[in-house]
Amino acid sequence: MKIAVVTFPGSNCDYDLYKAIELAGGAPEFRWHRDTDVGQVDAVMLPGGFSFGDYLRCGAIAHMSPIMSSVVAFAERGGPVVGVCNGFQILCEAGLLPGALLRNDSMKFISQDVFIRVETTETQFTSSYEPRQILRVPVAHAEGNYHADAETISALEGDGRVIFRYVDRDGQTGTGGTPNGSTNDIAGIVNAGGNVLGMMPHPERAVEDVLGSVDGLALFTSLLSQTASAGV
Amino acid sequence: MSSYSIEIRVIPRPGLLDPAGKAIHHALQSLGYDTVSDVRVGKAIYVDLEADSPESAIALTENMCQKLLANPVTEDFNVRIADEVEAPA
Amino acid sequence: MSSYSIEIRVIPRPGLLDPAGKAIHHALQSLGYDTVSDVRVGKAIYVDLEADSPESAIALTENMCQKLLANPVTEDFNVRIADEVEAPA
Amino acid sequence: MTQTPNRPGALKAPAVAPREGDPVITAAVVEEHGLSPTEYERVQQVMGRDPTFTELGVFSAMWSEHCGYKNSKRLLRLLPTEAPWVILGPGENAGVIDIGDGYALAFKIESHNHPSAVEPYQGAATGVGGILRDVFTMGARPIAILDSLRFGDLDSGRVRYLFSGVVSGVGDYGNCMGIPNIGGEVYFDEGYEGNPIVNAMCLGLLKREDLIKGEAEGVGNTLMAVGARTGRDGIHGATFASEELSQDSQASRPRVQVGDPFTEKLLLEASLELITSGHIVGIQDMGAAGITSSASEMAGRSGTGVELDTLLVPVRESGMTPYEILLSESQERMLVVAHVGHEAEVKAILEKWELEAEVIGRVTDDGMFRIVEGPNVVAEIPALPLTEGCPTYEREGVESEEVQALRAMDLSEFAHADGDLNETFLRLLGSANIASKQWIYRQYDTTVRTGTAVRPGGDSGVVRIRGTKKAVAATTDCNGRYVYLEPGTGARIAVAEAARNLVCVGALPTAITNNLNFGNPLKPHIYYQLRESVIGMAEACRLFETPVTGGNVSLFNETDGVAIYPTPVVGMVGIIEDIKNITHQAFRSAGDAILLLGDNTNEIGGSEYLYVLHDLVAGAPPSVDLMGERRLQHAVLAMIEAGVLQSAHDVSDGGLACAIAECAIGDAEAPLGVEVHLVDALPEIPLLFGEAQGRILVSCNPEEVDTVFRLAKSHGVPCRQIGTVKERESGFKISTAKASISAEVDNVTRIFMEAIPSLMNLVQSGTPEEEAQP
Ligand SMILES: Nc1ncnc2c1ncn2[C@@H]1O[C@H](COP(=O)(O)OP(=O)(O)O)[C@@H](O)[C@H]1O
Ligand SMILES: [Mg+2]
Repeated sequence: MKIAVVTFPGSNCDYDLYKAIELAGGAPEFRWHRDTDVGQVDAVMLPGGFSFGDYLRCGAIAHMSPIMSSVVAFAERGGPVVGVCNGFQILCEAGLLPGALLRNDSMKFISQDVFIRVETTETQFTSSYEPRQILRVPVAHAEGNYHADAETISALEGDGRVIFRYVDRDGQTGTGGTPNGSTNDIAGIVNAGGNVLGMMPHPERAVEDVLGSVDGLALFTSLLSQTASAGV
Repeated sequence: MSSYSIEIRVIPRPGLLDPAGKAIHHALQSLGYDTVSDVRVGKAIYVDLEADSPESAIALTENMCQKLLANPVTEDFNVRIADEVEAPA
Repeated sequence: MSSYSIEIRVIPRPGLLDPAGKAIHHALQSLGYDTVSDVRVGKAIYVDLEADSPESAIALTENMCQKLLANPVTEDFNVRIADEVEAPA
Repeated sequence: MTQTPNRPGALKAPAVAPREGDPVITAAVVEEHGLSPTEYERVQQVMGRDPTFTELGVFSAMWSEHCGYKNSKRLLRLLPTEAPWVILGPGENAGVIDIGDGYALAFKIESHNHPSAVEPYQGAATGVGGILRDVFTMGARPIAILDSLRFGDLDSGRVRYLFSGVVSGVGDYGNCMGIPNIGGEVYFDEGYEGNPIVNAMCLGLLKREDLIKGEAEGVGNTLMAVGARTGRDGIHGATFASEELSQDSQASRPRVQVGDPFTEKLLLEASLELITSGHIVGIQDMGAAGITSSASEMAGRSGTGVELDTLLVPVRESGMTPYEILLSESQERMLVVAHVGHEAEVKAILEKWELEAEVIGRVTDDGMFRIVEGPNVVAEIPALPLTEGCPTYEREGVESEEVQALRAMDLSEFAHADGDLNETFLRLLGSANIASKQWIYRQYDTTVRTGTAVRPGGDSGVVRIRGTKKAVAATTDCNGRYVYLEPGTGARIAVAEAARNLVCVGALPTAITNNLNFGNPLKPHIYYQLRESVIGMAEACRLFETPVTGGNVSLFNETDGVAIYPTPVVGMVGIIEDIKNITHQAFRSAGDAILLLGDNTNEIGGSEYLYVLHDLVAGAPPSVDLMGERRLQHAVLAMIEAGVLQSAHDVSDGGLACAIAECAIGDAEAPLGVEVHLVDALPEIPLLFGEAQGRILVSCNPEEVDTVFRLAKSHGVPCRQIGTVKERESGFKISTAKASISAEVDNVTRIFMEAIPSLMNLVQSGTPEEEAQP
């Protein structure tokens, strides 16, 4: 099960993703943003970090990188694509996911563990989780404040495309569990096809006990069990 | 071909929440500027380029905005020739 | 008192390194905009406020810039009344 | 290659025609360049003639305090620098120690105090950028950052402005680079009102064989400028960094350096690829004094010479003179010595990372630092005297009588609580120096690189080493009040507290880097502080077998004649052989026994209690018994290896009561209650809030209490059970013979967690205008 991890100039979670995929039993392969083809892989992951310094808008310059047309094509063929943090921002800029990630409402970079609730296990990214399982996962971002217009939000909610929601440690929303001001406490969404996932929290940082949580691991094992059967 | 200095203003969409604007508004109030009713924060981008007419310089820059400099989901943009004062040395 | 919409441009001091400008310039070039010779990035801030004259509105805003909106060490600023087009609704 | 042609004084500089347009050198010009008349004479001796303007600039940078260590070099020789595990000691870009399994650890601390006082955000950001470059130029990949900060009290708007600017500067740079912050410290005290302290420490990991030095070896090899272009940034920053701030330093300050962490991230990847590529022999950061120091130091270290052409240096601005190019402190630049013939390969690697590399000169055999501008020589200086010949001074040191008086002050009247003890306790716990520092490290990415095992908030930060069972731990410590009141003791305590912080997470203290932040050493009472601190630090490091592998000196931290507290920050690293031994500070479960290792004393001198409750910095700092500290360290490590401890926490600022609270609160997610009874026949204030050294608070499962006692005894460490961990609901209770503290756990937690945030929300965090008027 080959998974391409795309490195953009300024990506800094590419190696972490690579290691998490390995740990989950997958076969990661790095791709450089200048490559024009993601190659023969079963899934593509866009890592977190500060592509091009995030100096214009997070993910704005990266979404114009040569490799992105191949990533878009791969997604349109139904191939699974995951963007974490900066990767999520890039997917929004590229139009593979709706909405945008604005500055945190606190105006500050926020680095801490958050609790997120698995809103559905009916996706290839969450099939190994328990329904409504509460996960402890780190966030580390300054622009994670998910925003989209009202129709888009109700479409996301209506189609059950909100996959992860910020909650408190008891699984409740509306009690200050959301670190960045995201609309409807949205932490992660999928596209209409269900094959493109974007999320701000870092599952790859919660895969070993020594790191304080293993709750992120099942996202990788879910994906791997899918790509095992399916394959694009 | 002659060279132009173009000013681009990229502004958060009306109605869109603007955390930076909100924070600054709050700060101004706490500093006692209580006649301020609203603050919006966008970008001012200055591009120096070669083109054979002001029109084509503007057109080219608008094209940059659509492609890269502004995010249609959240931002409006506005392009014009920068006058001396504004063009940073 | 009547209300004014003021436009403030905050621009990195000439000669100071402007990482954002540098990165955007680089990006524009790789997108084929090869006539671009320089890019500088600053802020465009819109403030709506009450004042009894345009002059006092401007003066008040310049005062805000010195106090809060611009960093005297690294930035220059420029204040003026925003015309309809620019003032975001 | 041979050293002989390069002995100081052995070489004389050939005549160099003055460059037209350059100012003539007058006494005034010399003074502006920070050189004393005698130092200028030394320059003339070295040169065998008058220097040109460009040469004067070069000397002024290299012989500044910052590069030349004029006033500290002789003292630094007192520090122990050797141990079997030390691979590289002081003198290189960073110290390097062997940590086993084929790995080495490079680490160093660096100050950016003056730039941060002028522009807090950029000053702090470029400080982090600089220390990262020092580490990755050794061939090491940075794995952790720590930051040690000092500010005035937070009730000043200007201080809040500096504090929030510095924190976002430290954060944004490290976050963008993807290096986790694992700890640091911060103190707020009037003593730092005029001069904030911003010290940044970096740890880097390398395979032993990848170690590379900053040397310009191999005559004929090629000098290349790599990374960002050169602009007029921070010209004379090095000299500036060695001057007092004053009203007019706003005017006279060099143009601020702006950090570009994105470019630095590319430079990091490119540099590590270069180092393993075999195409280069040496690489060095163009830090303070830019090309001048990097080129001359590389030549000096290897006893060769260098020649470089300023017209070949890629510049950001037009019309730059050789003087400006040589002294520019533009960030994110490296000087690389490439094997001759491998220039194209070097360029290719840099291009892949979308960076520039240009040939700017070559390594020569004549021991000269030669600068040409096209066909014309503009500077030609013997390299070794330039780098090594800086005059060094032993100043006169006399303790100030004011301090002697403060230390002698009788504090017995403060030994008993006046007013409600609960209020006193909560006020102390809510003081910015004791309260949670989460407001800071929440803005720092602490988990990137998926190696962080203990994040900021514990006694030390811990990063595991992938592919081994090991982890490394690091901490920074220094209580400037102690050092102010008694420099020798204060410095010993700094080393002792750092070691305690390390053993509390299960790490064996291994080596230190240090940052000597002091005032103007030309003043006898300041030089006294500096000398006594170094002596105290040396003694403790010798005893703890933690050699000094490097560091940084920042003097002249004064505003209008007022000096900061003497602040010799200790950055200590330790090794955890097996990650299963990693121990945390928070109590784990109700029912566990709480034990105190070490003795309570009747000392309150220099305490946070006196500062907060009586606005007083006085008395003698707590006494420190280094042998006792050593026994304590070994005892705790033995208990951790025996697997009997549930938690361990150093007792420091705020004393026993605050330490117990920190253990009960943990990360505030699931705080616990405590019931503690202290039987000591001591007045309640020293007992609860005194800062006696040599104490560590541990907790264990009741079955393990006997083992803890046995191990304490066998190491000769006083030990007793002082209480029990309780459920959250049963409250926070500490009683002594005379008085007691009793509070709701949630209230204690809230006060501890919200103190700094509420101070920072008081008024919007300061304004540039307030900043503009020091
Ligand atoms: N500037 C900072 N950056 C990162 N972490 C910090 C900073 N200041 C304090 N901390 C963290 O907050 C905790 C408490 O700080 P401090 O009271 O100085 O620790 P100690 O007294 O045990 O040395 C420590 O874990 C420290 O690493
Ligand atoms: Mg403390």
